[in-house]
Amino acid sequence: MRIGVFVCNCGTNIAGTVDTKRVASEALSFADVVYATNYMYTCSEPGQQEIQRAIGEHGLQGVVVAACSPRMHEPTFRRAVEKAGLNRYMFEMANIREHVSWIGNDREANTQKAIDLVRMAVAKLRFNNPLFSSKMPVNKRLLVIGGGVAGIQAALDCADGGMDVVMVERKQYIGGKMAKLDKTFPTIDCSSCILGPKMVDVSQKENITLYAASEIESISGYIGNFTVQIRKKATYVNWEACTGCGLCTEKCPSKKAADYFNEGLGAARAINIPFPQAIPKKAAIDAQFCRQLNGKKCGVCAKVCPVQAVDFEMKDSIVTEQVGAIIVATGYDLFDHSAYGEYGAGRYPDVISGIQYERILSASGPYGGHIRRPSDGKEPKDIVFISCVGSRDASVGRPYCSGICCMYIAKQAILTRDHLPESNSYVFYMDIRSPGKNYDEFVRRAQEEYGVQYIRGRVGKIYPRGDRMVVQGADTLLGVQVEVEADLVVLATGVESSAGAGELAEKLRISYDQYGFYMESHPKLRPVETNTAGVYLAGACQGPKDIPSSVAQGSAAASKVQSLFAHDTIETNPQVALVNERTCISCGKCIQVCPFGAIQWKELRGGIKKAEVLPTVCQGCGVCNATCPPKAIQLQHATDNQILAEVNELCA
Amino acid sequence: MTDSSPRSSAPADQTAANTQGIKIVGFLCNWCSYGGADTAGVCRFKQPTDLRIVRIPCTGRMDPLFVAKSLIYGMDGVLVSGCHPRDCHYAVGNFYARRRMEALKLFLPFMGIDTRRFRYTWVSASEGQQWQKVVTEFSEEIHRLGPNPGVGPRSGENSKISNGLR
Amino acid sequence: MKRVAYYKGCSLEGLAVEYDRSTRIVCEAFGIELVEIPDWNCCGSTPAHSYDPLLSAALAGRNLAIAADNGCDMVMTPCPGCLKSLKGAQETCEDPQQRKAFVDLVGKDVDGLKTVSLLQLLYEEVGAEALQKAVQRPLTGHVLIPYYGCLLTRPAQKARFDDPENPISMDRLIEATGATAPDFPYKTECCGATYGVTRNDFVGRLGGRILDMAARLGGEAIVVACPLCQQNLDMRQKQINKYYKSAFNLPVPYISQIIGLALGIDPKVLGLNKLCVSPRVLLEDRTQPDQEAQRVGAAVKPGPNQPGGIAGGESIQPS
Amino acid sequence: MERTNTLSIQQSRDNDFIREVEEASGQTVSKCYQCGNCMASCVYTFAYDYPVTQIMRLTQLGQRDTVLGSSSIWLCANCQACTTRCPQNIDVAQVMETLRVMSRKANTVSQRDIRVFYDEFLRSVKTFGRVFETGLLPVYNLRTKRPFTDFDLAPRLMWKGKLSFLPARIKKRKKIAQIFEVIKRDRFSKDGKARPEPLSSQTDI
Ligand SMILES: Cc1cc2nc3c(=O)[nH]c(=O)nc-3n(C[C@H](O)[C@H](O)[C@H](O)COP(=O)(O)OP(=O)(O)OC[C@H]3O[C@@H](n4cnc5c(N)ncnc54)[C@H](O)[C@@H]3O)c2cc1C
Ligand SMILES: Cc1cc2nc3c(=O)[nH]c(=O)nc-3n(C[C@H](O)[C@H](O)[C@H](O)COP(=O)(O)OP(=O)(O)OC[C@H]3O[C@@H](n4cnc5c(N)ncnc54)[C@H](O)[C@@H]3O)c2cc1C
Ligand code: SF4
Ligand code: SF4
Ligand code: SF4
Ligand code: SF4
Ligand code: SF4
Ligand code: SF4
Ligand code: SF4
Ligand code: SF4
Repeated sequence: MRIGVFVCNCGTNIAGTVDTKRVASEALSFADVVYATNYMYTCSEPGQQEIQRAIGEHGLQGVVVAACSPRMHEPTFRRAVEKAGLNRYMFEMANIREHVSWIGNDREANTQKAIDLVRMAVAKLRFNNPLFSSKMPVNKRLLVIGGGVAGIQAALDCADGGMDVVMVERKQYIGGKMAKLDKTFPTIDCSSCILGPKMVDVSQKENITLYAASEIESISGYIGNFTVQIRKKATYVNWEACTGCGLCTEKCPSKKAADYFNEGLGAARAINIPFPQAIPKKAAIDAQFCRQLNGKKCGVCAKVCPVQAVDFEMKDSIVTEQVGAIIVATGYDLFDHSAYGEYGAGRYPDVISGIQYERILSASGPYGGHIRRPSDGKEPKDIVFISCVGSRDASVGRPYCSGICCMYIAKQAILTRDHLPESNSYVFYMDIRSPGKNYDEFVRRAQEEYGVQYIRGRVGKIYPRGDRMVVQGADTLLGVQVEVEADLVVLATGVESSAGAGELAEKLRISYDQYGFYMESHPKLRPVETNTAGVYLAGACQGPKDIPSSVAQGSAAASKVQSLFAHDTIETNPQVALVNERTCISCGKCIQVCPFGAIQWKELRGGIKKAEVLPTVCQGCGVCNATCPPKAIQLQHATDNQILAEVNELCA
Repeated sequence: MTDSSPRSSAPADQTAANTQGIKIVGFLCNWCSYGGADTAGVCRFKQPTDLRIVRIPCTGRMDPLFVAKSLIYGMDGVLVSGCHPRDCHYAVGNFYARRRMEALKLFLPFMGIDTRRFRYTWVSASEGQQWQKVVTEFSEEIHRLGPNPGVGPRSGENSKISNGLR
Repeated sequence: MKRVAYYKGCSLEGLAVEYDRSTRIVCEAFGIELVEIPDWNCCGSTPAHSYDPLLSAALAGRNLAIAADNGCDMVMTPCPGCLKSLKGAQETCEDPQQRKAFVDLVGKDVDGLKTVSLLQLLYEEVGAEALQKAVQRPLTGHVLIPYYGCLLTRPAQKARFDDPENPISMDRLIEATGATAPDFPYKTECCGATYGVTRNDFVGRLGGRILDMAARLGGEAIVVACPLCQQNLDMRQKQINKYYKSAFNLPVPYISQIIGLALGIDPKVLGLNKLCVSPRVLLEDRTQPDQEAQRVGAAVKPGPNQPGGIAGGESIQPS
Repeated sequence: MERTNTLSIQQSRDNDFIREVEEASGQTVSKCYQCGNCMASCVYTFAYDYPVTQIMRLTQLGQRDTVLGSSSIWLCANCQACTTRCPQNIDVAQVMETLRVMSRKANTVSQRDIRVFYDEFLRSVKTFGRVFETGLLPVYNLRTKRPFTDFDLAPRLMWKGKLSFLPARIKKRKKIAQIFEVIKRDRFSKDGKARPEPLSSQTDI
C-alpha cells in the first residue's frame, strides 16, 4: 500500500511543542509510507487540496493525517480523500493535539509520542479496507404505540405531513390519562375541550388507521422497514357495524361491572362505551362480567342491538402492518398506594388517589361533578392533600420525583374551592416542584387567592376517628406535630412506568431504566430518539411528564420521523460487524450478546446455520467481536487485526 | 498515593533511570473516555506523556486478550476506560466490559502479571479533570512499578504480537 | 410435641405472673413443650442497650447460648422487649466486626436459633384454624380490641413477623375464639410504658389515647401480648383516668388468657383474677343472643371444664 | 447550641461527630431529607426539646453538644415508629439509640431521673442477674427525690401477689458481673475516643 502522511502544525497549537518536521521525516521511514510532509493548517481549504494533490501525484492508496482529534475533523478529511478518489475508510487520524501538544510541554517527549501515534495509525491503515454504505428504501408509514396525548400529537403531526399512520392503543378508547382529567393546569382549561377535537381528528383523518383494544404482538425488521404484528383483542362487538348508539348498555342487566374509566368509583355495565366522548365510540363487552360469556343465559345486548353488532363468538385476531418508523407513547401508570400501611393501605374509602379525585371533579364523572366523598356521599368540608405518595420514597422503591403532582394538587385544591367555597383544603408537602412557565405563580395563587393551607411536612399516619379521617403529620417549619381531621384525603400517588413497559421494550429492543421508563439516546441532545434506529419516544413513557412536555415530545418525535421520511432511501453505516462463515462455529454467542438484536441465523445449503449480521441494524459496538470464540465475527474498521496492529507497533 | 509494594521504596534516581522508556497503552471508547481525553486536552490539563491511546468504539469491544497480549509483549501498563455504567452509547457494552475486565483481573496473576499494571475506569466526555487524574495516577503507579519484567521477550522481532489472536 | 426454649423475662416473674401462667397452659394445650431456660438472666432491656449495645447483646446472648446448649432450635419469649434484645444479640453475633467480642463474652455463637414471640408461636405453629377447632367456650358477641404494642412487629426487617403497620395475627386469633376484633387504628402505637415509672404524664397522655380509641370502637377489653403494655394500661388505668380526666374501665387481658378462656380453662387458673381492672365482662356468655338480656349482669355460668367460675371476681377490684 | 439567631456553621460543625454517629449506628445521616415523617410519627414529639427530625438535622450539621445534651434522645422510647416510616430507609431509632450511648459516654445525659432509673436497673441486673422490681422502685424514688411515685399502686400489687420482697437471684451471678466488668473496661477503648469516664460513682453502674 502506498501511504501518505500529513502532519499538521495547527499554527503553533501543535508545532509549539511538537517537532512536526521531525515527525514527518520519521514517518517516511515507516513501511509503506511513500510521502510525508508537515503543513500549517491541514484542515483549511488549501490544506485539503494539498492532500488531494499528493494523492494524485504520488498514487497514494491511504492517508494518515496527524492533527487534532478525529472527533473533530475525521469527517472533513474523509470527504477530502473521497474527492480525490480514495475510499473514505482508507484514512486514519493520529491525535497529536488534544492528546499530545496540549497536555505536555516537553518537546522531546511530545515529538516521540507523536511519532508513535503516527506509526500506530499507519500500522492500522495497512489493514484498512474500502467500505461501502448501502442504500435501503424507506417505508414511509409510521406506527404510533399508545394513544395518549403524546401519541395523538405525534400521529396528527405526521398525518398532517401526509404520512400514513398506524396507531395501536391497548384500551378501548384513546386519550390516555388526559381523557380522565377534569381541568388542566396551569390554565384550568377543560381537558376534554382541548383533547376532544384532537381525538376526533384521529378518528377522521383518512391516513390514520386506529387499532384500539389492540396490542403489539411482535416486531421485526429495522429502521425504514419494520414488520409489526398487532393483536386485536376480542371486544365481542363488531366495530365495523356498531354505531355507538348505546342501546345495549342501557339494557344490559349486569350492572356491577368494574368501572375502570372512573377508577372504581362508579359501576359500569358489562357492555359499555367508557365515556360519551370516547373515540372510537364503540361498545365492548367486559367478558369478566358478562352473563352470557360466563355460561349464563342473557344475550340481551345482542337482541336489542339494531345492527346486530354483538358477536359472542369473537376471538382475538392478528393483523400485520409494515412501517418504516415507530413512535412509542405508552405513557405511565399510577402508584398503588396500598403499599402504605400507615395510610390505611387502600382500606379506607375516603382516602383516595389524585386520579380518583380528578374523576370526582369531572362533570362526566361518577358524581356528576359534585364533590362527594365515596363512603357516604357527603360533601366534604375539610380536604387534605398529601404529596409524594409513592414518589421520592426510597422505602417503596420510588426515589424519583413524579413531577406532575405538586401542580395537580394545586389545581385540585383550587377547583375544590371553586366547587365548595366553604371547604378548607390542606396540603402536606415536602417541596413544591413547579418549574414550568406560569407554574409557580399558579401554586402561589392557590395559597394566596384560594386560601389553601400548605403545611411543610410528611404525614406519618392516617386513621379513622368517628366518620372522619385523622391525618397525623408534621409541620417541620414549626417543629411540631400536627393533626388535621378530614372528611376526604387525596393522595398524590406517584407516576410509575406503564404496565408491561418492559415486555414492550424487549419487543422493540430499546432499553429502559430500573423503573421501567424508556431510555432516550442522550438525555440532553437526543431526547426523543432511542438507541434503536427508527424507534422514537414521546410522552410519559420516557419519564414523568405533564401535558405540555408530552405534547412537545410528541411533536419532536414526529419531526424526527419526518426528517427520516424526507428521504426515499437511507444510507447505512458500513462500520458494522461481519461474519466469516468459514470460521463461524455456529455457537450463537454473538446472537445472545448483541444489544440490538442485529445478528440472526442464516441457513446455508445443507441446513447448516451460520451467524449473519443485519448491517442495517448493527450499531457497530463490537460486543459480538469480543465475544466470538473463534473470532469469526469482526467489526469492520475496528477488527482484531487493526487494533492489534496498533498495539503491536507500540510493543516493538 | 500510598503503595506498599517493595518497588515503591526504590531510590528515586533509580526509578527515574529505570522508567525512561515506560510505555502505557490506553483503550478508550470513542464516545465517553476518548472524548474525556479530548476535553482534558482542550482544557490544557497537563498529563504524563507515557500513555498512547487506541480508540475503540466501545469498551464492549475490548477483548481481554488485547490487555493480556499487551502486557505479555512488553507494555508496562494497560488502561481501559469507558462510559459510566448506564451511560453506554450502546446501552450495555460497558457492562459486558466490566464483567470481562473483572474476570481478567483475577486471571492476570496466573500469567505472572502484577494486576496493578492494569486498570479499568469510567470517564465521561465531560470529565477532563477526571481523565487528567486517572492518567496521572496510573502513570505514577506504573513508574513506581518500573518496567514490566514481562513473561515474553521484551524486544526484537519476537516481541511482535501475531496479528489475529490465535 | 414441639419443644421450644422458653425465655420468661423478669416481668413474668413479677408483675406479669399471669402472663407466664396462661402462656404455659395454652402452649401445653396445643402440644407445645416449653423448656424454661435454666438459670436465665435479665436481658438488660433498654438500660443495657443505651449503656453499651454489646452489654445488651451479651446479656441476652447468654440466655440464647444456654437454650442452644439445651438442644433447642427455637426460643420463645412472651415479652416483645426481651425479644428485641434476643434478636439484637443474634444480630451482633452475625456482625463480622462484633462477632469475636460477642463470642468471647457469651461463649458461643447463637446464629442458628429462631427467636419468636408468643404471638408468633401461636399464630404460626398453632394457627387460627386449629384454635377455632379447639374452642370450647366461644367468646361470640364480645368485642375485643387487638393491641400489639410498638415493638412486636417493628421494625419489619428485624421483627420479620406480620405487618409493621397493620398486623393481623392477633385479630385472627381473637376472631378464632368467636369474638369480634374491630379494625383498631392504634394497633402499633406506643403506649408509653417505658416511662411508667419515670414519666407518669407520658403514660397518661399515650395510654389515654389508646384507651379512648378502644372505647370509641366499642371495645370491652384490650387484648395485649406484652407485659409492659399490660401493666401500663391495666395497673395504671386509674392514673391514666386521672390525667386524662376520663373514667375508662377496660380490662386488659393477655392474648394467652383470652385463648385460654376460649379453650374453656378456668379463668383463675389463667390468672385473670390478677388483672387490676376486673375482666368479669369477658365471662358473660353471649352465644345465645335471645338470652342475652337475661344474662346481663347475672352471675357467670361456669364453663364445661371449669369448677367454679371466676372466684373473687369482684373482690379483686379494690375501689 | 444556644438558640441564637445565627449559627456559625463552620465553627460549630463537628465532622467527627457525624462520622462517629454514622459508624456507630450504621446509618447514613445525610440521607435524611427532612421530610418530617419521623416527627409526625413520634408520639413523644410533644415532650422533646428538638423533634426527632431536628435531631437528624442537627446531626447533619455536626452539632455535637446540642444533640448529646438534648432531652429528646433520652425521652425516645425506641418505639420504632420513625424507623418504620422513614421514606429514606434510615433506622432513625437506631440513630437515637446511638446518640444515647454517646451521651452516656460523654456524660451529658440531660435526663437525670431516667439515667438514675437505668443505672439502678442495671445495678440490679449486675447484682442479682435479674431485675428486682420491688427493690428498684424505692431506690429510684429515693434517688430522684420523689419518694411517692407509684405509691398508690403498691397495696394493690401486694394484694395480687405481684410484689415479692426477696430478689430473685440467678446461680451464675459471677458470670453476669464479669460481663459487666469487661464491657465497662472496653467501653472507651473500642472507639479509641478517650472521653472521661464519669467521675461520680453515683451515676454509674
Ligand atoms: C391526577 C392527575 C392530574 C393531572 N393533571 C394534569 C394537568 O392538569 N395538566 C397537565 O399538564 N398534566 C396533568 N397530568 C399529567 C398528564 O396526565 C400526563 O402528562 C399525560 O397524560 C401524559 O400523556 P401520555 O400520552 O404520555 O401518557 P398517557 O396519558 O398515559 O397515555 C398512554 C396511552 O398509551 C396506552 N398504552 C400503554 N401501554 C400500551 C401498550 N403496551 N400498547 C398500546 N397502548 C398502550 C395507554 O392505554 C394510554 O392510552 C395529571 C396526571 C394525573 C395523574
Ligand atoms: C449557570 C447556568 C448553568 C446551566 N447549566 C445547565 C445544565 O447543566 N444542564 C442543562 O440542561 N441546562 C443548563 N442551563 C440551561 C441552559 O443554558 C439552557 O437551557 C440552554 O442554553 C437554552 O438554549 P437556547 O438555545 O434555548 O438558548 P440560548 O443558549 O440562550 O441561545 C440563544 C441564542 O440566540 C441568540 N440570539 C438572541 N437574540 C437574538 C436575536 N435577536 N437575533 C439573533 N440571535 C439572537 C443568542 O445570542 C444565543 O446565541 C444552565 C443555565 C445557566 C444560566
Ligand atoms: S353494539 Fe349495537 S347497541 Fe351497542 S352501541 Fe353498538 S350499535 Fe348500539
Ligand atoms: S350478554 Fe352480557 S353484555 Fe350483553 S346484556 Fe347480557 S350481560 Fe350484558
Ligand atoms: S411533583 Fe411534587 S408531589 Fe410530585 S413527587 Fe415531585 S415533589 Fe412530590
Ligand atoms: S428559580 Fe431556579 S433556584 Fe429557584 S426554585 Fe426555580 S429552579 Fe430552583
Ligand atoms: S457490533 Fe454490536 S450491534 Fe453490531 S452485531 Fe456486533 S454486537 Fe450487534
Ligand atoms: S459467536 Fe462467532 S462463532 Fe459463534 S455464532 Fe457468532 S460468529 Fe459464529
Ligand atoms: S423520616 Fe427519615 S428522611 Fe424523614 S425527616 Fe425523619 S429521618 Fe429524615
Ligand atoms: S423510636 Fe424514639 S424517636 Fe422514633 S418514633 Fe419512637 S420514640 Fe420517637
